[in-house]
Amino acid sequence: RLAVTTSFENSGLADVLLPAIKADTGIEVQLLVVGTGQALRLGEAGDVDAILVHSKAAEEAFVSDGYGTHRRKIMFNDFVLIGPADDPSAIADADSAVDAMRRIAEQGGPFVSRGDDSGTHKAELQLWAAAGLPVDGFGPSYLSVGAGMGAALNTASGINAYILADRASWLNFGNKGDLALLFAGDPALFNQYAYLPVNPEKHPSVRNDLALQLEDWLTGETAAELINGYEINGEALFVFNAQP
Amino acid sequence: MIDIWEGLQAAFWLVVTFDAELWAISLRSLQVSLSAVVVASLIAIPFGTFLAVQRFRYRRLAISIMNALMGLPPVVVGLMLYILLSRSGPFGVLGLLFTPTAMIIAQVIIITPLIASIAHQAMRELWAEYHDLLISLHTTKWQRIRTLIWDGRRNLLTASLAGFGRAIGEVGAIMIVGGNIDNATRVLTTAIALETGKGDFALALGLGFVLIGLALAVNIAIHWLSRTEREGRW
Amino acid sequence: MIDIWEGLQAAFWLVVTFDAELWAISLRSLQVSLSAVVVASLIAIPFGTFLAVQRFRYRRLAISIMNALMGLPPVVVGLMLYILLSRSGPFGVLGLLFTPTAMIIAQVIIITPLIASIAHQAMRELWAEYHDLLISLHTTKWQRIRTLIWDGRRNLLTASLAGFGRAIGEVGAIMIVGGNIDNATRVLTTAIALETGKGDFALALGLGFVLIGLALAVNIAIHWLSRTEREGRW
Amino acid sequence: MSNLFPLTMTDCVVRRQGKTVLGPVSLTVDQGGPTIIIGPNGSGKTTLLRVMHGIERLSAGAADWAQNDQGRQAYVFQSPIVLRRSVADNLRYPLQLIGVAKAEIEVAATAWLDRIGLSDIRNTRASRLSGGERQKLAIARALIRDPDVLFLDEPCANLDGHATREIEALLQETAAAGTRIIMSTHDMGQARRLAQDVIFMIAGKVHEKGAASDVLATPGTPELQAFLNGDIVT
Amino acid sequence: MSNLFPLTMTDCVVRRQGKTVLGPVSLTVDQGGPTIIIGPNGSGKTTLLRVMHGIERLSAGAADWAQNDQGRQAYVFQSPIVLRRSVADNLRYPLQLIGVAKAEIEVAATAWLDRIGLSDIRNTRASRLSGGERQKLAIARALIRDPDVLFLDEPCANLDGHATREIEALLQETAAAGTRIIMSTHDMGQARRLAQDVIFMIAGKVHEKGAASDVLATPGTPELQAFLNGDIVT
Ligand SMILES: Nc1ncnc2c1ncn2[C@@H]1O[C@H](COP(=O)(O)OP(=O)(O)OP(=O)(O)O)[C@@H](O)[C@H]1O
Ligand SMILES: Nc1ncnc2c1ncn2[C@@H]1O[C@H](COP(=O)(O)OP(=O)(O)OP(=O)(O)O)[C@@H](O)[C@H]1O
Ligand SMILES: [Mg+2]
Ligand SMILES: [Mg+2]
Repeated sequence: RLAVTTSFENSGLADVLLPAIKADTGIEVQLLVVGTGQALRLGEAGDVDAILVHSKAAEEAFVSDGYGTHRRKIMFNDFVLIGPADDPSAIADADSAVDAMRRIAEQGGPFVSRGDDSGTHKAELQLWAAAGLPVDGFGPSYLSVGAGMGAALNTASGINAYILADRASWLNFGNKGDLALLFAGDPALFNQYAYLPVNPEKHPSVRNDLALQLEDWLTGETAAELINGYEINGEALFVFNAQP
Repeated sequence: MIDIWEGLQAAFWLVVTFDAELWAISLRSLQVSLSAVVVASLIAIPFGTFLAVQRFRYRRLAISIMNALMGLPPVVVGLMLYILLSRSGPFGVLGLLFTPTAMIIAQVIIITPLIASIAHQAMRELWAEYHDLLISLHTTKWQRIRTLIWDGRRNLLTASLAGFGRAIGEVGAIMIVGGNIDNATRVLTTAIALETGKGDFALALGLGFVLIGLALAVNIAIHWLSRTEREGRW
Repeated sequence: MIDIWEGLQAAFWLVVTFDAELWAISLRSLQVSLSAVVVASLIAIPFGTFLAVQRFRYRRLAISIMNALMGLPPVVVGLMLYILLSRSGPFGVLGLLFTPTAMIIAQVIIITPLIASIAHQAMRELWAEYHDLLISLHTTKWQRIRTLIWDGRRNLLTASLAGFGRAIGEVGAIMIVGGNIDNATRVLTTAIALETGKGDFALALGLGFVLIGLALAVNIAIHWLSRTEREGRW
Repeated sequence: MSNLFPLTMTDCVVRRQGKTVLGPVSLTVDQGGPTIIIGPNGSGKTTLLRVMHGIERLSAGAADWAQNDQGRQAYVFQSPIVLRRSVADNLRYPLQLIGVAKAEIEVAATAWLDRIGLSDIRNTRASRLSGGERQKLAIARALIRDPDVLFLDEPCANLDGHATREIEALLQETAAAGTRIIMSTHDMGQARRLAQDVIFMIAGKVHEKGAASDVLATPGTPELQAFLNGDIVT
Repeated sequence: MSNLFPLTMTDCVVRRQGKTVLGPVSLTVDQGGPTIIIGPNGSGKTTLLRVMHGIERLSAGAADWAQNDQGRQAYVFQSPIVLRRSVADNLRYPLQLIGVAKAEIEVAATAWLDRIGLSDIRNTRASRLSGGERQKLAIARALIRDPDVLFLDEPCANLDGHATREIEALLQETAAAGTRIIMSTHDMGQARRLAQDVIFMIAGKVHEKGAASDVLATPGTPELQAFLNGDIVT
C-alpha cells in the first residue's frame, strides 16, 4: 500500500505506472490519495508500506524520527501560477516567481491558497516569504481554502482568482473556466517528489520487502522512460531524477 | 488511542480558552445549519403532510422518489449547485458561490427529502386517526394539513432534529459550494476535514468533540423546550 | 449548465456501455450500504422500540443523546474508527483498515442513531395504541418489542430507507477508513469526490446520476415488495 | 339558505374486498322527524349512514342531495374521534374552520360545555376523558355548527341512563328546531322514544321501513319480529 | 393452580392532574358470582376496574391479590383495542404469547371464531370490523386463555339485542365454569340479569354495594334510587 498526495493522483501518472508495475513485478499497488500531512501520519501509524510526497522538511523529519528508513528522490515537476486569462496583475510579464507574487499582492488578488500544510502550500508560503510579504496582511482577498489541489482549483475557477498549482494537476484539471497558465519556469518553482518506505522496525506488519521492490522499480529504467515520457496535451510533466 | 485522548484534551482547551476562531466557526456552523433546518422544515413538513392527506395517481411514485432523494449524495448536490452558481452558470450573477447562503441552499436540498419523509410517515398515522372526522367536517385540503401539523407537532420534531443532525455533520456539499474559506465559509465539519488532511488528528478530533457537544446541546435544549416526553402520550 | 447536460450524457454512456468499472463500483456501493443498513437496523429498531416501551430514569436524556447522535459528523466517525483500526491502534491486528468491512462499520455507526430515532418515533404512536392491551396480557418486555416491530413493520421501513439513503450518499467517513483504493474500496461517492477534485465535473455528475438512479431503484423495489401504500391504512 | 332535501339514493352498493357490505339500497330522505336505523351487528347501519353523509365510496349507484353543501351536515362517529387537544379546543375547532369570530366561538363553546356538563374539565386533554364524556363531547362538537342534518351512529352506547335521557332530550329539541336527525341505535327503547321513521337493515339491505308507529308496533316481517325479541337474525 | 383470591384493596386513591379520579376505596373481592359495577359517566368505573386488574398506577393505598399472577386475569377494554392483524391472528395472539403449541392454537381459534360468528371473515383485518364485531372479538380474545378472573368494561355497549344475549349467555357459562367476572355496564337490565353483587359508584367513591337482590330491589340511598330512575346523580 502506498500513500500519495492528491497532486500526484490528479496528474494521472498513476494510471500509467500502476499497470506497468503490476506487469513487471507482480505487485498490486493500492493507492491512498490523501493530503501530505495525512500521508505522513498513515506512514507513522504503519497503515501503509511507503509514501510518495513532496515536502522536503516534513520528509526529513519523518526519516529522522525513525518512521521511514530513508528518503529517495524519484522525480520532479514544477509549480505554475494560474490566474484569470485577462491577467489583471500582469504576472505573465514578471521576471521571477517572487516578482509575480508581488504583482498579485499589489493588484490585490484575489489569491486562493491551499491552506492545508501540503507541499504545494509550503512552496507557496516560501514564495511569499521570499517576496517579503506576510500572508496575514492581505485581508479578504487572500482565500485560504483548506482543501486539496483539485478543490482549490475549483474554487479559484469559481471566483477567477490567482493560484499556485503543480503543473500536472493543472493540465489534468477539467474545470478551467476563464483561468490560464500565466507564469512558469522559475527554478524556485521546482517540486521534488520523494519515496519513503516505512520503517519495518517500528511496524512489523508493513511489507518492507514489497516497498523495496517497488523502490527498485521506480528508480529503474522502465520507470524513467514512463515518467519522462508522460505527456498531457503534448507537454512533458515530470523529470525523472532518481540516483540509481 | 493516544490521539483520541489528545483530541479530548484539544477540545477541552479549545473550549475553556474561548478560542476566538473556534467560536466564530461554531457559530457559523450553527447559523448555517439552523437556517437550513428552518427553511427545509417550512418546505418539507407541509409537503410530507400533503402526501399523507392527498390521494392522487402518482402518489406512490412520489413517495418512492422522496425516499430515494434521502440518498442524494451531498457531493453531487454540491457539484450541481456549484455549476449553477458559478460565474458561468445561470445564477452566477447573484454572486452566491462561496458564501454561507450557498451552503444553506445546499443543506436545504440535502435535508428536505429527509424531513419530508419522516414527516410523511408521522402524519400518515395521525391522518388515519383524523381522516373520518376531517372529511365529515368538510375541511379544505389546506385546513387538513394545518390541523395535522399542529396536532402532530411533537412528532414532527424528530423530523426536524434528524434534518438538523444531517445538516450539522454534513461536509461534502458545503465544501464544494462554500469552499472552506478561512474567516468566511469555514465551519466545523470543513475545519475537521482540513485538519484531517493536514494529519493533525488531535485537533480534528477536538473539533469533532466540540461539534458533537453542540449537536447534543441543541437537541437537549429543544427537547427541554418542547417537553416532548414530559407531557407523555396522548 | 453545459456540464449538467454533459453529466447526463456521461451517465447515459456509462450505463449503456455496461462499463465494467462502473459496475464493480456500483455493486460495491450497494453491497456496503445494504450490509450497513441490515446491521444497523438489527441494532437500531429493537433499541428504538425499547426506548418507546420502557420508562426509566434517564429515558429523556437517552432520547436526546440518540437524536444528537444523528448529527455525528462522518469525518469524526471516520477518524475515530481510523485511529482504532490503524495498525498502531487497539484493533490493528484485525487488519480491517482500508477494507469494505471497515466501511460497513463506519456506516453502521453513522446510520444507527438515525434509524433508531425514526423507529422510536414510529413505535411511540403504536405503543400508545397497544399499551393497555399488552400490559393487560402480561407480556414480557421482549414480547412487547417484538409485537410492536411486527405490527409496525411498514412504518419501520421509512426508518431503514432513511438509513440507506444516508449510507449510500455518505463519503466523509468511508473515504478515511476505506481509502478510496481502486478495485478494492472505491465506491460511487468516493469516485465522485475524486473526479470532482480532478475537475472532471461531467464524469462526476454522471456517476452522481448513476448513484441517484440506484437509490431510486432500491426504494421503488422495496416499496413495491412491501406494498406499503397498496394495502392502505389500518 | 336553500334546501338540502331530498337525498336520493339509487341502487347504492358498497363492496369491500369482494364482499357486498351494503346494498343495493334505494331510498329517499326528505325533511321530517328523526329516522332511526336498526339492525343486527354488521348489517350495514354504519355504512348506510356514511353513504348518506357522503364519506363512503360507492361501488355502484348514486346518493345525491338536492343541494350539495356538506358543510351543513354533521356526523357523530360510532367510536368518538377526539382531536389531540383540550376539551374546549375540540369544541372550538368546527367553528374555527368556518372562520367564526373569536368572541362568538367562546360564547358557543362555553354554552355547550355547560350543557354537556364538562365545564370543569374544559382544559383537560380530550384523550383523557372517560368513554361517556368523550361521547358527549363528540355530540356537542357535531351540534355546535347548528347543522341542517345530523347523523349519529349509536351515540348513547357509552352513556349512563341520565346522560342518555339528556342526549335524547337534546336531540328532540334539535329536531324540533328543524334539524333532520338520522341515527342508528341498538337500544329499542330509545328507538321507540325518538323515532318517527324506522329503517330496519339485515345483511346490507333495507329489510323494512316505514313510520315508527307502524313498523315497531306491528312488524311486517318475521325477521323484524325476531330482532325486536332479541332473537337471532341474519 | 393455587388461588388468586382474595383481592384486597386498602384506601386506594388515583389522582390525575390534581383531581381525585378514584377513591379512597377499600374493598375485598373474593370468589363468587358476577360483580357488576354501575354509576354515572365519569364516576370512576373504568378506573376501578383498571386498579383491580393492576394496570393503573395508584397515588395512594394498595391493591393486592393473594397470589400475584396477572397472567390468569383478562380484561376487555371499553373501546376495544384490536391488533393491526387479521381477525384470526388477534385471537391467536394471547396463546402465542404463552407458547401454546400451534395445533392447539388453531383448534382454540377456530372454536372461538365459530362461537362469535366471525368465521367467515377470519382473514379480514380486525380494524375493518364493525363496532359490534370488534367488541365480540375482544371478548373472545380475553376468554381464549381461560382466565380465572375476567374484567369487562361495558362489553355490550355496541352490541345488538341478540349479540348482547349471546354474550350474556357466554358470560354466565363462563361464570358457572368458575371464572370470576367483574364488569361495568350502563344497561340496568343487564345488571339485573347478570349481577350477583353490585358496586354503585359516584364521583370516584363506592357509594353502595351488596348483593344484587338487595341493592337493586331496595336501594339504600336516594342517589342509587335516582340513578336507577335515570335521574341526575353527582
Ligand atoms: N373495509 C372493509 N373490508 C371488509 N369488510 C368490511 C369493510 N368495512 C366494513 N366491512 C364489513 O361490512 C359489514 C357492515 O359493517 P357496518 O360497520 O356498516 O355494520 P353495522 O351495522 O354498523 O354494525 P355494528 O352494529 O356492529 O356497528 C361488517 O360485516 C364489516 O365487517
Ligand atoms: N389522566 C387523566 N387526567 C385527568 N382526568 C382523568 C384522567 N383519567 C381519568 N380522568 C377523569 O376521571 C374520571 C373517571 O374516569 P373513568 O374513566 O374511570 O369513568 P367511568 O366511570 O368509566 O365513566 P364512563 O361511564 O363514561 O366510561 C373522569 O371524569 C375522567 O375525566
Ligand atoms: Mg356500526
Ligand atoms: Mg368507563
